[in-house]
Amino acid sequence: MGLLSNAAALLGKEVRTEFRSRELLSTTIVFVLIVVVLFSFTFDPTANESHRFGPGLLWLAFLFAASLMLQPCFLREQVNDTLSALRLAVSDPFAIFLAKIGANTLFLLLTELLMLPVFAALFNVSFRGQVSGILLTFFLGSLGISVAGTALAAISAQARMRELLLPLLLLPLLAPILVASTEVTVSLMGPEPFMQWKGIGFLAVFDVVFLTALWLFGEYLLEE
Amino acid sequence: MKNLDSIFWAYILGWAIFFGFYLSIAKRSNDLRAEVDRLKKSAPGNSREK
Amino acid sequence: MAAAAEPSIGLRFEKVDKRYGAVYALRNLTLAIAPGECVALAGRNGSGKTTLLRIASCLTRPTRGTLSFSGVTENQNPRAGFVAHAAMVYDELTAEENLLFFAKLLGVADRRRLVHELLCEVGLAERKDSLVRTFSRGMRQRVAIARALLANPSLLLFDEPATGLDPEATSWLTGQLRELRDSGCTIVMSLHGESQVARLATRAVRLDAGSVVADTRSGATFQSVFTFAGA
Amino acid sequence: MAKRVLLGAAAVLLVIAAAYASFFVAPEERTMGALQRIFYFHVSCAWAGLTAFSIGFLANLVYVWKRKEKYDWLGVSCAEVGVAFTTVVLISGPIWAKPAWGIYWTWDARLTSTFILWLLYISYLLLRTLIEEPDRRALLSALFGIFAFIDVPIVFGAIRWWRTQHPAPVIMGGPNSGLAPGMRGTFFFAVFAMHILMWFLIAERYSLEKMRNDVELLRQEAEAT
Repeated sequence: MGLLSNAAALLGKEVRTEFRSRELLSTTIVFVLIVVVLFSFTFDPTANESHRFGPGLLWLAFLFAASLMLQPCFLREQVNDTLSALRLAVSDPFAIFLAKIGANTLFLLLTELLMLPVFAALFNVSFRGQVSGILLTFFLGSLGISVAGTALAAISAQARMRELLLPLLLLPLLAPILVASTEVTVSLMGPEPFMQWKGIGFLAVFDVVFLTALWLFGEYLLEE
Repeated sequence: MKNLDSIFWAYILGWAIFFGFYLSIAKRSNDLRAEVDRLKKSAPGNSREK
Repeated sequence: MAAAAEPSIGLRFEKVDKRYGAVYALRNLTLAIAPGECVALAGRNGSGKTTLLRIASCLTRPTRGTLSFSGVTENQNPRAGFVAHAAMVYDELTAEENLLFFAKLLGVADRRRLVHELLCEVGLAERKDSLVRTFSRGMRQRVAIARALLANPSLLLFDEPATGLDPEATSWLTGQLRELRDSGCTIVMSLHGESQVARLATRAVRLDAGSVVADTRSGATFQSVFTFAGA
Repeated sequence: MAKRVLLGAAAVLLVIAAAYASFFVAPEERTMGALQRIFYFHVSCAWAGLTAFSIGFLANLVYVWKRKEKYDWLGVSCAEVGVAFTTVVLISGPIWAKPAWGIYWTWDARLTSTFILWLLYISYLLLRTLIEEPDRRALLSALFGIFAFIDVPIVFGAIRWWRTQHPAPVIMGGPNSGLAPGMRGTFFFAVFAMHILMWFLIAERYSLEKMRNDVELLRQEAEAT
């Protein structure tokens, strides 16, 4: 069974179990909503240059949400030791990571898109006409978060204090994602929006670097 | 010259950190040596000579 | 029960150590199991039975020493069927969904028919649409056995399969194991003391502190292996 | 044992000599005057810190491959020494920046990536305290060490592209770009001295880690009887 077909089957299971309970998505969306609203309290919403620092706060909210949302990713697999069953069934352990990265990116993207209108209203930012650019940035940013986050979730699942440990390991690691995504989003939501292709390229480089690292070292993360 | 003392402080703090780090290593080593002696005393029969 | 089409698998542990920090779960263990044998592993808790099975299933790597398989093409994972204490199935999926999912992962052809057949054999046909979360210990064991048999393995590993089963489920388990043994499968199962399931074994091995201390193949009697009053 | 004492003595002497050189031997820098003399200490510590983390990164890679305990010991020793050096850099940096540019912190790419590097390796050391089983701890911390190290150049790139508003002054631009001959000699002597100190501290920390393992074995034996 090929890597991709294994990953597809696994992704199907991840999505089905999530949409059956929807517990992960609902908690993440509410968390981001709370963080964004709280952030908007910290400044005068009518300020005209809110488009300059609004996106930064938005991406910060996404990073916080992701560092909490990625917790159960491997903790769920410890129930009934299903992780061992997966490791026995798949031909390449990287398929497990691919599927979890896909699922996490999808859930993050869903949360981000649901938050976009709320953010625009609160921070009085317009993103008309730039939706495709924003979608691309959100996707690449979420992918970067998911790749690094899934790798570290596999590590923190095997340590004590794992609820606090994952944000601690993940947030400094995601510094480049925070800077790059914020910059691209700012230029997209500004008075005369333009696309920073340099930033998009940078995000893509981050994703590729960490995907390759995961491809090389992924199996050791799952090893007993 | 005001900024001369900022150099002075930078050097002092720097060396303090290095010395503090070395001290922490030395302290941890001594604790372990004491532990080794304690273990050796409590089970002299089978402990291998280090 | 589908006969084991492929040639049965033998396995050989060669001076295997498994160390967790300074604790040795397995120490210099050498054990050869021929294809088709049905081996019962006896030993106190912590004697290394579970570690041995997890290494045999390739879930865990030995710290030192080697594990080799015969009857398997070069470095191809033997895809052993492994039934452990944990059911290794998803609580939030139904019995059928679990089996279909793992069958898809294993790349089994004609999944629906095989899953339906297995569910009938393990006696879960009428509960196939209820979530595994609602299952009893015995029913979880049945789903786990069905999952282990999905890839039609010729090497089966059981970690204390009979514990927690009521008498009726135990006799069902004994029947299943007898069928598997007679179809030429190599079986290695760890058991907690003498039991109905143990009588199926063609060979018994006792582990203590991570090494083999008694083996019916080298002269010990079944009786002595199971009631070995080790020091 | 004597070799280590010798190394320690050499390290201390060299560091003092470097300090002496940076105050009295190196020529006065025209614009910043005496303030610039901290530069030798600050940048040599940064380089030594980075070297320590690089050795640690290699140790992590080899541990994942070879699974020998000594590489784990080397990895954690380099990480701790690297954190010590980086702490000095992060303290001496602002002390010097305040009088020179009137601000404590600049979004300079080097300083910021050093700060992220420092945070990552503090998390690395914290992670090690949260996993009991030695082999698991060694493997997982080695893997995190690898992910952390490859993140740093990316951080450096991100900051340099978007955050370095004012071009760094000539001296900070590139260590030997604006250096007069007299300065360059002192600078590389300071770098050499710091690397000897780094080597000494790594050796000390390594022997501590090795002793900790021996004690564990002894304790295990004591329990076994």
